[in-house]
Amino acid sequence: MDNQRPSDRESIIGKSVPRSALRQLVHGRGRYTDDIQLPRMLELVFVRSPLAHAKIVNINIDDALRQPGIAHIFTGADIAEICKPWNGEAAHRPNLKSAPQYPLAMEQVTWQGEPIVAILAETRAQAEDAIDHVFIDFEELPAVVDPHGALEASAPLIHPDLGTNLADEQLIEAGSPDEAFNKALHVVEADFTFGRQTGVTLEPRSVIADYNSGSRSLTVYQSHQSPFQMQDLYAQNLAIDENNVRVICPDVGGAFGVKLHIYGDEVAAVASSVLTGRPVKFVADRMESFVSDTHARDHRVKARMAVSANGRIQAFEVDDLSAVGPYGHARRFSIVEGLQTITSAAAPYKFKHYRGRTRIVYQNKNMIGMYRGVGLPIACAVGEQMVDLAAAAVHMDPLEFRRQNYIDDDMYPHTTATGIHFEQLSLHQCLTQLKALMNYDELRQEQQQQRERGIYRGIGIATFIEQTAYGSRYYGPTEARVSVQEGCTLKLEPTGKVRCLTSATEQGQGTTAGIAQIVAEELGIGVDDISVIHGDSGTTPYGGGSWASRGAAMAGEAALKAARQLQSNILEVAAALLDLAPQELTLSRSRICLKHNGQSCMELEEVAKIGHFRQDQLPADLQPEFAVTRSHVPRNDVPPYYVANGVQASYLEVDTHTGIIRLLRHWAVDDCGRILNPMIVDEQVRGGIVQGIGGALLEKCHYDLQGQMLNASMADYLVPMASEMPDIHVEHVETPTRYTQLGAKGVGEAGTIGAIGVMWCAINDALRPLGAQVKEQPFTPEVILDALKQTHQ
Amino acid sequence: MQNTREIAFTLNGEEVSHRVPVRQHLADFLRHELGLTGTHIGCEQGVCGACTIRVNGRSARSCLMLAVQADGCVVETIEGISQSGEIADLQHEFIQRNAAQCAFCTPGMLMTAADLIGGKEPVSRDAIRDHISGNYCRCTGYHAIVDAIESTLNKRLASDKSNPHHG
Amino acid sequence: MKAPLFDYVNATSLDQALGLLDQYGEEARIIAGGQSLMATLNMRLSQPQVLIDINSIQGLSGVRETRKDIRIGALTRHMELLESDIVKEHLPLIASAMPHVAHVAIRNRGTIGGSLSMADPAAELPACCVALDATFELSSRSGQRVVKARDFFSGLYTTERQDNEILTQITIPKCAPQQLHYFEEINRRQGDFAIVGLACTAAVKKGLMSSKRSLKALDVVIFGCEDKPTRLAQTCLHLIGTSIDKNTITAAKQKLEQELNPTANLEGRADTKLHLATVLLERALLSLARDIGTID
Amino acid sequence: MKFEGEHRIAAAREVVFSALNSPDALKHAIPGCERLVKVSDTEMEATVIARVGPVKAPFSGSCTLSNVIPPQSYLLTGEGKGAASMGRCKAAVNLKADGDETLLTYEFTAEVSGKLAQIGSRLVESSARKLANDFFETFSANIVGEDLKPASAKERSASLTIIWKLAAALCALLATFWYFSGA
Repeated sequence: MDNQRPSDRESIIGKSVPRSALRQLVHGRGRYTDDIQLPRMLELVFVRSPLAHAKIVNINIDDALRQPGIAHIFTGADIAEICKPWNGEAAHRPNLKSAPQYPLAMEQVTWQGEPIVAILAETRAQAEDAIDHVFIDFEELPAVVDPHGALEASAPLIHPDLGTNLADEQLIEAGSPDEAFNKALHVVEADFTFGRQTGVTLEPRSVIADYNSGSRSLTVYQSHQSPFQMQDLYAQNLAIDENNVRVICPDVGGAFGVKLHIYGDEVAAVASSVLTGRPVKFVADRMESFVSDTHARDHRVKARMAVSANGRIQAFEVDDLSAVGPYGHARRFSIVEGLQTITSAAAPYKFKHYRGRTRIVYQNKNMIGMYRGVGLPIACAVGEQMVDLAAAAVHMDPLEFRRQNYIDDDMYPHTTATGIHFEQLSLHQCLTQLKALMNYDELRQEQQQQRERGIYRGIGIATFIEQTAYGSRYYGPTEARVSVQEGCTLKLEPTGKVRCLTSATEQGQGTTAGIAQIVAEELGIGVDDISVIHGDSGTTPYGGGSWASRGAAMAGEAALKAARQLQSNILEVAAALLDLAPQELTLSRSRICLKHNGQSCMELEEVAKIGHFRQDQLPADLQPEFAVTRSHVPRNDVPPYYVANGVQASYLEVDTHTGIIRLLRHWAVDDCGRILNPMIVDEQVRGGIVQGIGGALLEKCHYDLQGQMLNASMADYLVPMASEMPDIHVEHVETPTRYTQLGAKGVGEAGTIGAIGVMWCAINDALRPLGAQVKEQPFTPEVILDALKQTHQ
Repeated sequence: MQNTREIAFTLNGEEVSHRVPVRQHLADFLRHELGLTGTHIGCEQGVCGACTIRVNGRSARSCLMLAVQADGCVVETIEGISQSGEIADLQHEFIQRNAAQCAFCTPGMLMTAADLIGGKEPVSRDAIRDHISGNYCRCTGYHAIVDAIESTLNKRLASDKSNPHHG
Repeated sequence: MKAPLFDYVNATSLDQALGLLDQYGEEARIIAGGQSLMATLNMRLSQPQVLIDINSIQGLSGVRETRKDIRIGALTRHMELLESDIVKEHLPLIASAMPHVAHVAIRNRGTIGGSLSMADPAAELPACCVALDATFELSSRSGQRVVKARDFFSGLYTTERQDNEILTQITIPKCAPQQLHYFEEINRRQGDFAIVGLACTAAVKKGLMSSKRSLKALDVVIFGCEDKPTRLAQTCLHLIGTSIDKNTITAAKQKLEQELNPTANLEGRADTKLHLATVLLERALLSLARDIGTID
Repeated sequence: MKFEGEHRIAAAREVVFSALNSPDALKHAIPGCERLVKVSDTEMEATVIARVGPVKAPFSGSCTLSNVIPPQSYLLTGEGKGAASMGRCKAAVNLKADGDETLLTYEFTAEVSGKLAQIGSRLVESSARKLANDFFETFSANIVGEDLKPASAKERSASLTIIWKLAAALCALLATFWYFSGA
């Protein structure tokens, strides 16, 4: 295949081309799920469990049914009659225990916020009016909230059938860690506590289900990252022929993994439409979002690192304990954060001896799922904190310590002691570039001068890696029915314009803009000549959707393949018309040109017109194929993911009297492989960083000992706002993956992965002269003050 | 039982009259009764800013006003100030700088930012950040939004200078 | 969530509003700016029978200057206070507090009367009114009465306003030219309610020599700690008549620790809040000391 | 949430413990109490309309009494239900004679669930403290007041009205957790 780019014009790939999709969005003319109104549509609200753990003794809906505007009320049993439960098991991990989960609670409730009863009414307000008239008798059970407590022999079992609250345990060992620790001159140790966080997409989870009982077909509009996954689920669990199930994801107001999962309330809404034969809308309000959207993190980690006198990391050990709520997320599992933690902590560094253990336990809190970065922010924070402690132990500059211990550039491809495979990283180059960008040496001097004036500023550096675009070698053996291929259909319209149907979905990342750039580049047309259609399982080729920073890498490659095939088909027709060989032609500026000198031969529009309307002018045996579909699946003989990398730095000031942190500057040098659109990538990185800063400084789901979430409103769960966030300087290194023709790796999670770690390092760097150290995230004023107080005792 | 009232107000330059349930907030009324879905609902608590509109020339949270309170008011939404061209340059900068990702916050952000770009003086980045600090954006790092507002204002100020009779 | 059912009356005169209050008693709720009330309604935390909208009543808003006082109509929006030249000149404490009150869209609707009647223990305006010894005019069908701010706030969201009364006007003495003030609050995000805040005013007695300057009057109010703004009477009493130096500051912090009894919440334990209050007190006193020249 | 309190009552311990009252009188003593019914010697049901600032919510509750050791201590368990929320509290009350007076101490724990817990965090504790304190203060004052009166009702011996009063207060307390956290 001809991999050469047309040489007579500038490449569109790699240019900061504005996203055409934004034109409607900035005019308020987007279409999000809640914007859609269907005739005869019912509004659905849920009665949710006020208790974290209880038996449901009785549900009385008689009075509620008599309230104005109420159309139907369904309990768990009603929904279960037509909907099978799902389970977060994984075939390749027979020891992973998980209980079946029903759309609505059946005999017991297992977290505060679990949906129990569905009320359908003409208006949302009327449905809410009826909530007070549903009477549920509970028999309260002791709640499991603390991860350590969950494992105690006396702990109540959340699912007695499983016989334990331990979901899974995983061990990794490489080399001889015990021996290495015993021999080491310096061993540094630390405990870490990571708080619970949640995604807080600005558009809440939303779904409209429209079941046509005549045709037995189901159309679902859903604010989701993977329409195909949901199509499969509705077909499987509601027993509807999959060819009659269509899931449409309109504009999606933020997702971050929150909208990747299967939610009982959303499935109950769909089942309600099947039961009633009417369209049903469910839009989570903000208060229920906090107790029903997937949460993340909530880990306790112990780590130690052995280091030689000359500052070489000898051995590393991580012991992770995480609590994931009462169920494993079906098809995605809830063990991944723990696995990521032990496979990715300190992975950019060369050491031979390693032991990692993760234990995942169930508890009576909202479910933990795949939120931006999954376990990687934890891995990064633990690894980078340990590296800082090790550097301090041998009195080395933390930046130089990193450089010395990074995997060397000549070691690739490289498999780490933790078990990750790196095709090619750019650790050294990123660090060198960062050092220059942030003016590291001068900044250290400034920090020293400020310290002398009693002002405590910290410089943090965090190296991160990001596994992207997980392939079938990862998901296949799980039997989880997760599609990892992506597809693209391109249609050349009679006027020479192109419609692109991609399996990638769009939640604002700009993936579809990048895909348009790829298609434009290959077909020699402008991005405005292409309209991208996405988020519709009924029309676009099958695929996985957008998650795990995979959109550009996977769907981009499919688009590249499709565009090359369409180009070839166009040139074949043009060649016939021009009486030339296709190899002599190329596409440029919407024209057919001679490849050797760029001379224009005919308009693309003319070829398109003839191909569509005047086939009589073509040779008898030529079939113009102006619609092509191509898929991309990562090869089975390469690792099941790509690995992007980067490094972040933060400069901040700690007010040691109040514990308030002021962010002064932030830098990132990121290598996400081939960059399709630098402007989009920059703000992806920045947005990820700000989300990570939110996790580092502000965001925490506070729970009490009874498993009640105490700050489940936007007034009390603090998200980052503009005032406190710094300007963020982003630069890039480009190391394309050789596993694809496109070379993109992925960028969605990069910023978030590094941000908690870089904040942690910077804060402890600021506190180090005072002998204080924070061990618990988020770093609230109280956490900082407590850390300082301990030094006085 | 459903209390309703007849209201009449000016919406995006047009006179509108409508019967509204008194318990309905203005955001729901605009979205679901009038089909102006550019005004988004993110929290219904007045915290996120997605539902920001303009009432009598000042920005306001439409989730914290009853529809019935719009009676007699001049209300402008993202659809109105887009159609009038009032913020065309700001919208252009948002697109050029990718200052919107999922864009659910964007209409509210633009309504809030519109206050800043009509001034006669430059505004610092910190002051821009303060001004939009009641509008939550989960996707961007706010950096591009600040860039877009700053750039729009600077361009307007420069054009005012070169065209002194203009304003 | 959507608000529960209620009725609504747009009152066009104070008499009408007061009449409705008499008629409905505690079943009525006054809506002014609505910036807190609407949120509580949207969360179904209350179900009034009727909302009495006072936004259309003439004469309830605006900032006026008299010879000795500043009179602020209860319906005056936060934004008007923020932009008012009268406030800047004569009520500098309020001028420095206003940028901390919520965000622009909330300030555009929210009113001073609403904020004071709501009596959030972490809000800025109640604390400033207590520090400035403001007086509140409460109107009812039976006439008007005046309550001092220092007596008005009786507890958590609780004031001396009776169900049949409307807070109509706030009167605050003009700041004397030599009067000093300090305002600071600690929060994690701009515009949030304070974890702990401090509002204070002071007056200085001029000694014969500049180094002998001492405090003639001092009022320090801490908010966000107890169930209402806390006036540190004992601490202030201890400081009046002294000039501020390191020793008096240390002693004042100890006094504060005896006088203030914070309640824990998610933003901080009681001891954390107490610590933060001492930090604010120290900063306030250092600022005053710099203003009067007793400390560089 | 857990806290303690202490009140000195100018009445003898036995008087305090056996102080009598009627459900009617109790009903009037508790702000917002609309209904108060004794269903047995150790159980009571109440409906309270709680009001704090802009928040107003109906709440129905029941109280159970256990570990009664006249005249020195008992344990009250209260449970309340409102829309989409539940609450539960326990008060361990101890009476200690101190000359002619009685020292009443209590250890109070409360748990709230559902919507209440979700949004009330900023103020639940301060309101609970205030209510507990207010109740015991009023209660102390009432005991003293009653003690001075010719106690006709007092003759209904072995009544545990004081405990009912406490129980009703606990219901009120549960009810008044309905706070809005402020926006």
